[in-house]
Amino acid sequence: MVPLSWFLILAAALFSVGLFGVLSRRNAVAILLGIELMLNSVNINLAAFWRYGNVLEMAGQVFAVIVFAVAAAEVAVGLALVISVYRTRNTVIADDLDMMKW
Amino acid sequence: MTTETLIWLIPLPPVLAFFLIVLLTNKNKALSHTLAVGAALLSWLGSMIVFVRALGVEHLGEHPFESSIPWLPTGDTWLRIGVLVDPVGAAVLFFVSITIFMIFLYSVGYQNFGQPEGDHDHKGLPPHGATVEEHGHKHVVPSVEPMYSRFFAFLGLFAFGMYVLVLSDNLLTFFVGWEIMGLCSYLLIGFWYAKPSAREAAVKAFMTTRVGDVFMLLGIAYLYSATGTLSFREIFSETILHTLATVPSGVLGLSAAGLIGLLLFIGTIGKSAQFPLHVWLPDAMEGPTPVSAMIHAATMVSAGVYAVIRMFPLISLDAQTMTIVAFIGAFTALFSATIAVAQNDIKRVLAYSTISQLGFMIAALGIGAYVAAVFHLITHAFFKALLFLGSGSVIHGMEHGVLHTGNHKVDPQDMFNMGGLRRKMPITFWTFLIGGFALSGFPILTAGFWSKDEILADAFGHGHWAVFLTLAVAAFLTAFYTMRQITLTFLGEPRTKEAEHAQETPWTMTAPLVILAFFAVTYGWVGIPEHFPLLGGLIPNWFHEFVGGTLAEHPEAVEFNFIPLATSLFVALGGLFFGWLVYRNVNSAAEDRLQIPLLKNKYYFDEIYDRVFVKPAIWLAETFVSGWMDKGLIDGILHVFGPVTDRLGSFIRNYIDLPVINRFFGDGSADVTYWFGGKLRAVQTGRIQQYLMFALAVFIAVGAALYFFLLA
Amino acid sequence: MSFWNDPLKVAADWLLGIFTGWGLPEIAAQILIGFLGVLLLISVLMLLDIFLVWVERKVVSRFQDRIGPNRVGPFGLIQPFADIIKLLIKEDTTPGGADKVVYNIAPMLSMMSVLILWAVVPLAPRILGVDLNVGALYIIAAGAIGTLSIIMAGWSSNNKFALIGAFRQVAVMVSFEIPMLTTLLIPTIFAGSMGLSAITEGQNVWYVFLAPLGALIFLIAAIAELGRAPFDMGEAESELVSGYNIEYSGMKFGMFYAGELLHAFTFGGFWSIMFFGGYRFLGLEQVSPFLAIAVIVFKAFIGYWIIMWVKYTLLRIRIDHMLAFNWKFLTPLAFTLLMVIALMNALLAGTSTWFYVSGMFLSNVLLAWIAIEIARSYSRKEREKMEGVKRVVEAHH
Amino acid sequence: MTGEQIIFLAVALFTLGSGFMVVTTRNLIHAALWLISTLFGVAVVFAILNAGFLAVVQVVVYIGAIAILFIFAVMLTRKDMRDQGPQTNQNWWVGALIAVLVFGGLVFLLQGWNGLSKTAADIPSGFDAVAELGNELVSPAGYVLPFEVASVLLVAALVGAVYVAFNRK
Repeated sequence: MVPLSWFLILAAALFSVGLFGVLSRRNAVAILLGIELMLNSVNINLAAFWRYGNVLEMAGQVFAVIVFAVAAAEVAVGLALVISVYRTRNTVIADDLDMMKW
Repeated sequence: MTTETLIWLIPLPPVLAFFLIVLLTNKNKALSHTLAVGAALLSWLGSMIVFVRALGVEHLGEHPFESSIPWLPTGDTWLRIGVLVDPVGAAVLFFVSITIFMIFLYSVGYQNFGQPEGDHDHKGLPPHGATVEEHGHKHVVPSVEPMYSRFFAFLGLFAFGMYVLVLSDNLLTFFVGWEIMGLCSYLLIGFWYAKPSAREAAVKAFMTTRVGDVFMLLGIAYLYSATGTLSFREIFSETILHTLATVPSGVLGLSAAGLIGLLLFIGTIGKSAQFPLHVWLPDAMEGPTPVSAMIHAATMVSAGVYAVIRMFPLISLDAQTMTIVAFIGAFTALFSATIAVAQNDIKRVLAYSTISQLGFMIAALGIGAYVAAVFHLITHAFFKALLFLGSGSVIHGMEHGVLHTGNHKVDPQDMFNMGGLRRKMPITFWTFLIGGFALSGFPILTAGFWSKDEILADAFGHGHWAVFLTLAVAAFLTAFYTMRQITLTFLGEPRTKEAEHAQETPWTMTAPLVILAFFAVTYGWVGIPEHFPLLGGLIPNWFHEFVGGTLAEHPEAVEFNFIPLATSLFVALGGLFFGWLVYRNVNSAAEDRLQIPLLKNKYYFDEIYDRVFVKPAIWLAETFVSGWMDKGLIDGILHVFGPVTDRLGSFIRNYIDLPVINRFFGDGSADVTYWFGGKLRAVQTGRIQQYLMFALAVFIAVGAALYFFLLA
Repeated sequence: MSFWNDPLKVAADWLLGIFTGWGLPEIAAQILIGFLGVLLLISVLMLLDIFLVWVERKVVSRFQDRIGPNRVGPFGLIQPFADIIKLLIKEDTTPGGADKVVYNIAPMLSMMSVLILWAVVPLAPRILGVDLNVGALYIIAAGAIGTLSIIMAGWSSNNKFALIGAFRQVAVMVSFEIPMLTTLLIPTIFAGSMGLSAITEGQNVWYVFLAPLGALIFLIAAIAELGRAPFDMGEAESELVSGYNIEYSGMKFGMFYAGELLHAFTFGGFWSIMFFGGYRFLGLEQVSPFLAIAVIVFKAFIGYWIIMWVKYTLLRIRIDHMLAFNWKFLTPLAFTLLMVIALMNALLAGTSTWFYVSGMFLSNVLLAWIAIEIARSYSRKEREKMEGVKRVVEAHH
Repeated sequence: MTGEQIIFLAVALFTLGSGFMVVTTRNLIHAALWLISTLFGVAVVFAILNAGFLAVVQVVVYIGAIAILFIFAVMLTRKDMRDQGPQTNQNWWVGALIAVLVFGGLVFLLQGWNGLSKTAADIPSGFDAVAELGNELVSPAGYVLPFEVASVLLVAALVGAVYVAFNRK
């Protein structure tokens, strides 16, 4: 039997990997990819807590489903923004989009 | 469907009609009025079902139809809203639903549905008539109202407010309905907003009632803070009433109940146009003639009386408040009856008579005649609605005549321009006659007699002599000016060409008249006192039993006494007779000897208010505050201060500011900040990822620190 | 319990006996048997696939008034094998600048996405890979992998036609997934489960009689999902010269081709499972599991034949029309239908079967009529607009 | 070490490895494809956790829609399909440090938690997680409010995405 800790560590590792992607990739789309990884790690946690807690209480799965919806919404809006930025600025490199500085 | 569910549904159709008309169907006149009238019909049906079911319940007063839901959380408790139909509610619901339905139906005809568009009608002005060609020659016919659909939308919203008010089980939704009606009243009075007089009347009505509403809101707030609830049934529980009656309020030596009752009653004064806030009601007649007038006569103004009726257990706790109520009511009854005698506008007479009759009810409540007040409220609603619709019909007929002759200088509302209309408009005449006799209290036959008689009997029986005498005189005047009106309008010969060419109105207008006339006669029979000679006991005094059941202690019917009966017989018949006698040969306003300036100008109340409130306010603002205080006093002082401070300032500037503050603190700190800013601005890269990194780094550092210092 | 009543279990028990006799631990033996079962199923499917090539060619030639393959073997039955040999000995080319790994994975994914569908197909009572309780969703999930394979193929080929074809095809597939998923929920409502065997068992009355409109929408969405004419956006020989698989040759192309044929056949099977009772036909499935398999294969062939009939009869639709058709007509219609069916199901619950069926049927017909009327009035308006423009232009001349 | 644990470790390694490729690979299309394989791994993790519905939805929503959208977006936002230059910014080492710190901190926190080595109870027989999930999502006593909020969010995102990405000429 797999102990709960394995799932949690997997989720933590996946979260960190995603975080690294968010912090260090240049391309805005790649940053969104990192965010997807982070959301997935959250879902692993939710499903694991559902399975290892009271199975009859569906909160974990319910919120995993809601995270799916949030992820879909986030991707739709995020990518729309990226495309819109690309149209006006002709770049999707996050570092080049630095108009909002001193 | 359970009765409770049905009650919840009653207010809905009109408000749905309102939104549908406003949002969707306002281009289509037929669809709009079908929606509105259909909604009124549905609500009426629902009300009738509720009423019939209410009749079938034994002791409805102890366990009425009620249901409520939690609405707003307020800390630990909930503001609950709900519906309640107890005997009073059922009786009021009965007449409200009928009259509302009648208004809707009547409006179809009054706003000239089916007539052609006007030649040069504008939105915001009454229709001026349209020219049509028929059989080769042109003539002018009434034209359809340009804002027809909007009118029905407003009516729908109004009906919603009225139903909410009647059906609510707590002061909160009661007040919501109250304010919705206030808004609709404003909108309907100012319906022809391009007419300056209508615009001003709307503002006047809104502002005047607002004075009352503010006090009412204060009363509600006080009540809520004192008891923690706004539900009628909970407030009227014995413990709460007892507490309220014994706790002193600290104002004027009144008990809490007395003060709350007084504040709520001020709201009623505004809504029901009692002295001294009565001034708005006659001006409200600027609205589309009979309909908004009727709202302000039969339905909405009754809401004020209904409020007192609802809060009667609370208000009756304090004798002082009751005295004030009785005084205001009786005084208003007499006072406005005297004004009505000298008015020439057919609608204004009725408006003052409404104020007067509402005064009767208030006075009845003030002397504790609860059942009599409810009884008069209902009978009055029927016959006053009838009279107003009748007057609207008369005006409509006269407008027909005006359009025919083309002489637009003739005022179709002035009674001295009428005369002899009984032959032109027979249905209107007979129904108006019934309504007028009911208003005068014509013995035995009419409903007004029974209810008015009961008020007088109560006043006499409980020994309120002053009230009794005042009301008796007022009743005499009522009969007098009613007969004056009938005589001037319908009897004799036509005094103008327009009156000769008046026409009977269409069925949508006359049908409501007939229906209301039926009730104006028969409704009185449900409340014949038991010991009345000959008639008493033939029909049981159902009304007293039914409505009296609302109160925790059933009010006893007063002993029968011949003195009030004789009084009411005398004042009614005498007033009618004198009215006819005096006015049968009067042909113009100049011949009317009662046109004394004091009465004609309504005791100069508008002028007094203008002098006492409006002018002083303007004077205070313009002359006193602006001229004397600001320009004279304050500027003068400033002019003294100016040079002194100037010298002081230059000293401080030259010897303290410049060297110490500026050089050292000012520039010094700015330099430091500038230097830091220059160093730190490198942090503001505009790069989102770097910001995120900073945030996370700080988060990790702070989180770790917290963890180790606080938890470990 | 004999072999003829429950062949899968008898065979599994027999194999288990043999393997444990060899000294294998039981769990390993179970896994081995599972693998063998998968292998058997896939082999049968691949054989069937070869046969499907012949069927397709024969049918299309009949539609086009010719005879079709008739030289190699009786009725040309050996023809597909000749085709395979040809594909195998062709040169396996990879275009320059192609993304090699992705380029090679794509055809495999394409084939795989079809094969994994069969894991949930109930061939007969108790004969199915796995009785997944989210079977209907599983179909969509497998379709997602098919989508992936197409975009991978189109992108990695380093060819404009391929990329455009893939874009179009993926846009279509992603869009038509929605009405498809919605119509898959209709049998789910009736059966109260997303499991395919539960849906099959629930069809005492075929669901096509309860939701004819649903069956029709499912068919349309399935054809779009398959990328066959009239919705063959991805290939579009006449404009994109074969679209996303333009650069593929040899057996890699063969896998796309075979995958497409098997996909079509599979969706014929799903259509029959969802709306035509699956392996159930007049109680034949109770007689023998083999008869049940025959029934479902027969029904799948009928579905396949209908899909072919559509393909070889209708013209290709333009891509924007097609997406507009989906988003503005099919998807709202499917949603409305789902709501109507859920409502009717709740309203008619507990009534007699006859009443229930006729009520459902009539509500479907009514909805279809309303939808067509709306579409017709809309297109009339559009046409008038166009004609008005034409008239203006003519007036100018 | 049981068979289940071996499977889990394999899947976890596969998932993490793919995830690592997502954030490090230079070619963005490849990154998106690696994301897909990560998502597959997560789907298998869901399956191991007996959350079959989540696993299938993961494939439908993430792979069928989100990943495809990503590939579209990558293709739409580049002038040529090849990637030149480094794909990470110059502060990537700070990001790596923070990521490692976060991971270390999470593991450190997990260590002190006593529910860590908990094992799962058996799923009661006859318990249909999908049906139960459906009931919970729409029952007023359950999670109908979050469900409705999520649907509103989706509609808002739909409208917002169309508005933002719409090409106003």
